Amino acid sequence: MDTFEAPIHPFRRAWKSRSFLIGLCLASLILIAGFISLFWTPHAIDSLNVANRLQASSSQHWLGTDQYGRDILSMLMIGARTSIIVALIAVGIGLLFGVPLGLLAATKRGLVEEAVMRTNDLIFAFPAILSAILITALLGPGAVNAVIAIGIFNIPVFARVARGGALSLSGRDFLLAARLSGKSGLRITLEHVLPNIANLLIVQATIQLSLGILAEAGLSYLGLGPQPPLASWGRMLNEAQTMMAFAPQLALYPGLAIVVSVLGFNLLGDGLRDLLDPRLRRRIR
Amino acid sequence: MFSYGVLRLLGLSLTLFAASIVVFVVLEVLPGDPAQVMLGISAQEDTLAALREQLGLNAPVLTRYVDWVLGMLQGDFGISYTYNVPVSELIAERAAVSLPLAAIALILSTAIAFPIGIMAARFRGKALDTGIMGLTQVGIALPNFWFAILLVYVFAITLRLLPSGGFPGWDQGVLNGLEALILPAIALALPQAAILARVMRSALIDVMSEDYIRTARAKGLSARVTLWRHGVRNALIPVLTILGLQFSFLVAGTVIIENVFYLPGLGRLIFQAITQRDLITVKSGVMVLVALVVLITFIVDLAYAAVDPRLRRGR
Amino acid sequence: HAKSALSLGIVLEPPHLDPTAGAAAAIDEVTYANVFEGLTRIGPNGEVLPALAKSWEISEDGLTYTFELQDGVTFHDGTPFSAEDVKFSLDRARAEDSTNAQKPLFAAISAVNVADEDTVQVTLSEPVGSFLFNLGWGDAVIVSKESAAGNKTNPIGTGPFKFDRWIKGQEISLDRYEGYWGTPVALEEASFKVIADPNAAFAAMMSGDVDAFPNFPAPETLIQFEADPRFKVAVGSTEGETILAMNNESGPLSNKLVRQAISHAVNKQALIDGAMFGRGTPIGSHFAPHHPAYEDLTGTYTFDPEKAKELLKEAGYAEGFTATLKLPPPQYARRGGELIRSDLQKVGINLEIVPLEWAQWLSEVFREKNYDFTIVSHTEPMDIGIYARDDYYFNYKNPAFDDIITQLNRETDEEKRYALMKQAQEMIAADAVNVFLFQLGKAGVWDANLQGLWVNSPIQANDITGVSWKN
Amino acid sequence: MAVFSAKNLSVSINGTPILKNVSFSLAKGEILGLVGESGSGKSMSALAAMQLLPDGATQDGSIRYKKHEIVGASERTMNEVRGRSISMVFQEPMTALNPTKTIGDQVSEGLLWHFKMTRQRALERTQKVLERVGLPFDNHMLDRYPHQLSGGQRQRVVIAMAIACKPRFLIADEPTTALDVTIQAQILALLKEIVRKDQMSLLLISHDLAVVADMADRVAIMKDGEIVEHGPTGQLFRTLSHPYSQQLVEASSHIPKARTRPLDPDAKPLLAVEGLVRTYPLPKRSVFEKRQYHTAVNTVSLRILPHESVGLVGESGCGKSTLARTVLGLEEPTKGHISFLGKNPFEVSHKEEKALKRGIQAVFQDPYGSFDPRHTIAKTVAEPLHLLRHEISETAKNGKVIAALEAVGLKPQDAHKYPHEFSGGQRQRIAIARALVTEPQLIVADEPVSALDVSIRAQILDLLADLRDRLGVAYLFISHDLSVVQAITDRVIVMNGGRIVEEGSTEQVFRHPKHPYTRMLVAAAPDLNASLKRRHKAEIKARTARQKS
Ligand SMILES: Nc1ncnc2c1ncn2[C@@H]1O[C@H](COP(=O)(O)OP(=O)(O)OP(=O)(O)O)[C@@H](O)[C@H]1O
Ligand SMILES: Nc1ncnc2c1ncn2[C@@H]1O[C@H](COP(=O)(O)OP(=O)(O)OP(=O)(O)O)[C@@H](O)[C@H]1O
Ligand SMILES: [Mg+2]
Ligand SMILES: [Mg+2]
Repeated sequence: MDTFEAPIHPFRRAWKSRSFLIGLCLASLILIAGFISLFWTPHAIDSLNVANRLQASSSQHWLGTDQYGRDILSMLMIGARTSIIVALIAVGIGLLFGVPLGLLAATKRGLVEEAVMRTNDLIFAFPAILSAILITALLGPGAVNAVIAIGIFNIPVFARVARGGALSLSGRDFLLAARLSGKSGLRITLEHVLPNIANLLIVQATIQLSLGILAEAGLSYLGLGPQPPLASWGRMLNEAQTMMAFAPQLALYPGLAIVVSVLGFNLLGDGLRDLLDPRLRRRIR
Repeated sequence: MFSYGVLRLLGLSLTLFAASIVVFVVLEVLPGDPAQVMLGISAQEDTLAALREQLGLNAPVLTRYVDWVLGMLQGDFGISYTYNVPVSELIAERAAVSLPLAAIALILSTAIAFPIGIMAARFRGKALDTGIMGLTQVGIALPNFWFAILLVYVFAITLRLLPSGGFPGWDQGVLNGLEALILPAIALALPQAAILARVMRSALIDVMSEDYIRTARAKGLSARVTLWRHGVRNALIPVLTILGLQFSFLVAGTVIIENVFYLPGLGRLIFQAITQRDLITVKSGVMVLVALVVLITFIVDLAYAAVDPRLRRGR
Repeated sequence: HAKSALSLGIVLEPPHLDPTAGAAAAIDEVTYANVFEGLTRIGPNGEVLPALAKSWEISEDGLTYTFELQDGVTFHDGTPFSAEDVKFSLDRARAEDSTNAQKPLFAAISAVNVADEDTVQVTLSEPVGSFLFNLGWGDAVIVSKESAAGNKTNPIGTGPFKFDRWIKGQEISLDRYEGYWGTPVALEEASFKVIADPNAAFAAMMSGDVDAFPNFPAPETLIQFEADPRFKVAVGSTEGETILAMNNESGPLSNKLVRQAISHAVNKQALIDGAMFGRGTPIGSHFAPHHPAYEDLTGTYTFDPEKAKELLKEAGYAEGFTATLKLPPPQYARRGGELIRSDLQKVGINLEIVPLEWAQWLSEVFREKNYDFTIVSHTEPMDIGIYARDDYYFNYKNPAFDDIITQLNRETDEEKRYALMKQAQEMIAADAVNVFLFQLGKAGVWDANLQGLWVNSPIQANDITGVSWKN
Repeated sequence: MAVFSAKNLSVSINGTPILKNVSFSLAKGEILGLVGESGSGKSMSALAAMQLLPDGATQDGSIRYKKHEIVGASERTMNEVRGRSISMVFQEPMTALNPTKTIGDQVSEGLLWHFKMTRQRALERTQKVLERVGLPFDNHMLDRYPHQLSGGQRQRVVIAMAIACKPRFLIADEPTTALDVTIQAQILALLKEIVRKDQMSLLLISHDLAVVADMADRVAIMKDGEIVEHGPTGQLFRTLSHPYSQQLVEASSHIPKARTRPLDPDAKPLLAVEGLVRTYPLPKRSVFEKRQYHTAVNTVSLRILPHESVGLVGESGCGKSTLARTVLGLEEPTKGHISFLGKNPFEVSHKEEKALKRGIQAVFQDPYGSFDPRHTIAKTVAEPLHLLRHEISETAKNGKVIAALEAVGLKPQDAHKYPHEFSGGQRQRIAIARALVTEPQLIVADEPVSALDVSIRAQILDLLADLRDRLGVAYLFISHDLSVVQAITDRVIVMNGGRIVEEGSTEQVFRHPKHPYTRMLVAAAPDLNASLKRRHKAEIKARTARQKS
C-alpha cells in the first residue's frame, strides 16, 4: 500500500468528484457571503427598528425582517462570517497545538507519547457540550470563548491525526536517509513529515470546520456563543423558535444556513479525502 | 487478558484522577458565590456568611478536595446545595432518564444505520448508494436541536400523538416512560445514525477490498454470504469505536435535547447546577459522566478483543 | 364528572421547598398559600388578608400587634397548630444564624410573646408601616418546630394542599389535605411542571401537556393562544419594575445630565413592543402603576434622541462614550439589551453587551458593582426603599431621599404614607437614577375551562386554592 | 482433453487493455508455469479464470472448465465452480486469511458450502486436509487464529483451503514470494506432491524463472498482457525464440563483470565491528513480569576492507537490517564496539561525526519508499550534502548532484522531476546517486534489488559493480537472495538467529558450505541453471526409459 503518494496535482481530478464540486459550491457560497459582509450588507443590523418588524420578503428586504426589524439577509451574511471565523480559529487552535503535540508523540515515543496520548484521553473523557458550558461559565459567553471552547476539543483530534500520520511514515526509508544526511529530528519533521501529512491535516481541518460550525450553532443556541450586535445562526434559531407559527421564515433561514454550510464543508472534506487520501485510491488497485 | 485489563484499569483510574483535579480547579475559579445565588439579592452579609459556613465553603482548598475525592470513593458524592439532598440520589434519578434515553437512541441509530450502511456498501456507486449517502450527509448537517423542534411541532403540537416533552417517571408505567422518550430518542438517533451509516459503509467497503474476501469468494461463497460472514464482522471494528464515542456523547451531550423536551436528565442537571452554582453537584456530576465515558471506552476496548482475536493477549 | 387535577407550568424549578430558607421565587410559586400559610396573606390584588391570624389589634403607638389565631388548624403531619408555632417561626426567622433570605422583614421585631394558646403578641422596636404586609410574605410563613428542619425536601405546612412527591427537574405534585381548617379546595391534586425553555413551554401548552401556565415565558406566542378558543390568556400586572440600572458612580454616568440624556434616548414603547411584544406598562419611576400611590411620571423623559444629544453635549460628552451593558439571563433583559444598545448607539453611546448568569450577575453587578448598565426587574412589592440603601448597586446617594424613606418607614397613616411615596417617586425620576422602562406584565395562559387563577401577581405565587374546573 | 483452457482472452479495466488475446490450456495433472515481470498480467489471468475480476473490468474471449464456458456464466454457476472445481492459492498468506475467524472455520467453510455435511464431519475432513499440507497434528490447530501461525504455516492453511474440496484445477498465484527460501522449497514440494497424487492441474504463477523451470511441465512467458512464448519447459528454455524471453532468462542469471580493481588484503579495515549486540525489549505480558529482551544481533564481529564488497545473507528476521542500522549509526549498539575509519561513531565530536557520516551512506530496499514523494530528485539527491552545509557553495552542491546523477547514468535534466516520474530501475539509480553524492567509502545496501524485476535487477547490479571499480566504494550488501549476493560480493557472511554462522570468500562459501544452516540455505535456493540441468537429465532418463521399453 502506498499511503503517501506522489503529489500529482489532485485538483485536476477534482472536477470529476461530485461531492467535491457540490461541497465547493456550497462552502464558497457561505464563505463569499461572509466575506462580503465584512464590507457591505444590504442593511445595517445594529440599528433596530421595531416598527419595521416581521416583514415578509420584499424588494427592500429580500428575506424579510426579524422581530426587531433587522434585515434577515444581512443577519445571515454576518452569521456566516461569525460561524466561519469561530470555526476557523478553533481549527487554527487545533492545528497550532495539536499537530506539534502529535508529532512530538510520534517522534519522541516513550514517556512523552504516553503523556500526550493520556492528555488526549483526558480531554476526550469530558463530555464536549458540558465542558463548553463550563468554559463559557468560567470565561463568560462570547465569540472568543466559543472559539476556545471549540478549539480545545480540536487539539486532541489533530494530535491524533498528526501522530497517526507520522507513525505510518515512521517505517519509511526516506526518513532513515534523511537521518543519514545528518539532519536533526526537528528538521526531518519539518522537511519530510509535515508536508507528507499535510493532506491528512487538510482533510481533517475541513471536517473539523464543519463540526465547528455545528458546535458554534449549538453553543449560540444555548446563548453561550457570540453576543449581539454580532449575528449568529444558532441564536437566530433560538430566538425564532417560539415565533415559528406566525413567522416560520425566521427559523427556516438560519436553519438552512447551518445545514448548507455544514453540508458544504463536509462534502468538501469528503471530496478532498477522496482526492488526497490514498487509502481510498488503494481500492482502485 | 486479565493483566491487560488490570493495566487498562490502572490507566483509566489515572485519567479519572487527573479529571478530578481539572474539575475541582475549574469550579474553584468559577465566578459566583453559591450562597448569594441561594439567598438572592436581599440577603445580608451575616446570613451569607452563615450559609457559607454551613456549606463548608470556608475550609481550605486542599481539605475540600481531599474530602470530596475520599467521599466519592466511598460513594458519598456530597449534598446538593440547592436541592439539599445527596447528590448521588439526584444523579441516580437523572441517570434513570438519561441512560435509557441514550440506550434507546443508540439502539435506534444502530437499527437504522446498519442496514442502510450495508446496503450502501453493497450497491456502491449505484443510485441507491448515492441516494443514501446524500441523505446521510444532510442528516449529519442537520443540527439536532432544530430537528427536535420540528419533531415536537409535527408529532406533539399538530398531530398530538406524543407528549411534547417531560418525563412522568418510571413508576407511572414503563409504557408511559417510553412514550415520553420516543421523540427525544429519535431526535438524538437520526443524526447519529447518519454518521454511523457512513462509518459502516466505508468500513465495509474497506473490508470488502481485503484479500481474504477474495479468498472467501474463491471458495465459492456468494457475494451476499461473503459480505455477511466475512465482511460485516470485520467492519465492526471501526464501527465499534464510533458506537462507543456515540454512547458517551449521547449520555453526556444531551443538554440541548433535554432542554427542548424538558427531560430531567443528567446533562440538564449539570447545566442547571452550573447556573445555580450548585458546585458540589456540578463536580460530582461531571465526574460521574467522565467515569461513564471512561468506562465505556474500556468496554469498547474489551469488545474489540471479542471481535478481533488479534487483540486477545496471553495466547 | 368534573376534572379534579391540575397540571401547571412553572419556568424555574425551586431549589428546595422551604420558603423560609431561600430567595428563589419558585419556592413561593409552589408553596405559597397552597402548602404554607402565614399569619396574614396577600390577596389576588395585593391586599392584606387574614390567614392563620383570624384578626389582629394594633396598639396606638404602632409597636404592639396582637394576633388572634384560627382554631382547629393542624399541620399536614397531624400536629396541631398553636401560638407556640408562631413564636417559633418568627424567632427562627430573625435569629442570629437564620438563613432567611428576607431577614430585614423581621428586623424591627423586638419580641414575640405567647399570650395564650390562640393569641400571640408581637412587639416592634419602631413602627413599621407595612408590617402586616410583610407578614404576608412567603418568607414569614408559620412552620412547626418538629418539621421545620425537613421542610426543604418534605414541606409540612398548614395549607389546603400537602406535599406528595417531587421528581427533580421535572415536577412537584401536591395532594388535597383533607384535614384543612378552612374552606376545602376543589382540586384533588395539582402538579407543578418545570419547563424552562420558552419553546418547550409553548409546545407543552399547545399540546395540552399542561393545563395552565400562570407566568408564561414567551410573550411573542400569546397571539396564537388568544386566537385559539381552547385557551384563555390573562394579562395582568406584577410587582416587577423593569429598569435600565445605571451605576451612578461610574464615569460619565455620575453626571445627572448624562443619565437624563440616556432616559431620553431610550424608546420605551418600542422596547415594550420589541422585547415584550406589547406586554408591559410604561413607567416613569420605580413604582407599580396599580398601586394607589402611583404617580404617572412617564412624561418626564419622552423619547427624544435630539434632546438626548443636546444634554450629552451639555455634559461634555458630545462625542459619546463607550460602556458595558451587563445582562442577566431573563428574556426581557437579553432582548431589551439589544434594543437599548441600538437606541443608545444613535446618540453616540456604544454599549458592549456582556451576558451573565444569575450567579455572575449577583457577584459582579450586584455585589461588586462592577458595571455601567444592567437591565433587571425588581419584583419585590413596594421596594422603592432600595434607593435609600447604603451601598446598593445603583450607587445612588441622596440624603434627602434617605430622609423620605426613613419617614415613610415610621409613618403608619395611609394618607401621609402615600404623599411620601409620591415624593420619593418624583425625586428618583428627577435624578434619573435609572431609566425606568416598564412594569413587567404578567401573561397567564390556561385552559378556557379553568377558573380561579390569579390574573395579577402582587407577590410571586401561584395560589391555586380557589381554582376549579368548569363542568 | 484439457481440463481448463483460455482462448483469446482479453480483459480491459475501465477501457485500459490489460490482457490481450491470452490463450493457454492445461491437461489433467499438468503444471503450467506462467512467468513474467511485475504488471505483465499474470494475476489478472488468474482472476479471470476465477471470474473474480475487479469492478470495471470487461472481458472477451472464452474460458472453459472441462466442457463449461465460464465467461459470462451466471453467478450461481460460478459459485458452484469456485472452490469446488477451480481453486486458487493467493500470494500473501497473512492477508488472504480472515483475521477474525479460526483456521478450522475458514478451511471447513468451503466444505460446508459445497457439500451437504454436518459441521462435525466438515471439521474431521478439515483436520485431514491440514495434516495433508503438513500442519502438525494437534487439536488446537482448528481453533487457532491466523495471527497465531508462522508465515509458512499460514501459507499451508491457504493451500489447505484451496484443496479442501478436491478441485480439479488449482491456481497458485506467487504462492511463495512472501516466504523464506527454505520454506519456499517446502511449499513448492508440497504443491508438487499434491498435484501428483490428486492428478490435479496446476497453474503456477511466478516471477521467478528458476521456480517455474523446476516445477512446471510447460511454461508461458508473459509480457504486457500477452503471452510471448509458450511451450514444454525444457524445450522452451533451450530454444528461446522471442527476444523478450531471451532477455528475461539472461537477466535472471545475470552476473556482472568481475572486479578489476584488486583488493589489498593487508589494508587497514574501513569498518571493524567487534562483539556487537543489539537487543530489543519485548512487550510485557503482565505488569508484574520481569521485562524480557529479544537479541536481534548477538555478538557479531566483522570487518570490511577498503573497496571490498561483503555480502550478508540470512533468513527474514535473522538480524541483517538491525546490524545494518547499527553500522550506519542509526541505532546504538547494546554492547560491542564499532570503528569506522578508525573511530567509534558513537563517541566522536560533532565535527568528526559529520566526516564519518559522509564516509558511510546507504541504499535501501524499496526504491520508492526511500524518497520523499514531495521532493524533487535534485532535492533528494542533495540531501546528504546537508553534512557539508558550511563547507560548499550552492553551485558546488549542484555540481555534485549532477555528477552523482551522471555517475548512475541519469541525465541532469532529470533533477527537476519527482520520484513518481521514474521507473523502478531509475528510482533505484537515484537512490544510489544519493548515496554517492558525498563520495563515501562505504555503502550499506539493505536489500537494494529485492523489490525489482529481474531485468532491472541486472542493470542495477551492473551499475554497482561499475561504481565499485570506478570509484572504489566498498559495499556491505544485504540480501536474502543468494544468487544476487553471489554475483556481486567478494566475501559472504551468513547470519542465523542474530549470530554469524559462517564467513568466507563468496566462492568458497557457496561451493563448499560448511555450516549445516548454510548448506540448507544453498540447497533450498532456486537456481535456474541447476533446475534446467536437472530437468534435462530427467528428460534424457525418460527418453532412454521409453526407448528401452
Ligand atoms: N483493479 C485494477 N484496475 C486497473 N488496473 C489494474 C487493476 N489491477 C491490476 N491492474 C493493472 O493490470 C496490469 C496487470 O496486473 P497484474 O496484477 O495481473 O500483474 P502481475 O503480472 O500479476 O504483476 P505482479 O508480479 O506485480 O503481481 C497492471 O498493469 C496493473 O497495473
Ligand atoms: N525496533 C524493533 N523493536 C523490537 N524488535 C525489533 C525491532 N527491529 C527489529 N526487531 C526484531 O529483531 C529481529 C531482527 O530484525 P531485522 O529487521 O534485523 O531482520 P532482517 O534480517 O533484516 O529480516 P528481513 O529479511 O525480514 O528484513 C527480528 O526478530 C525483529 O522482529
Ligand atoms: Mg500478481
Ligand atoms: Mg531487513
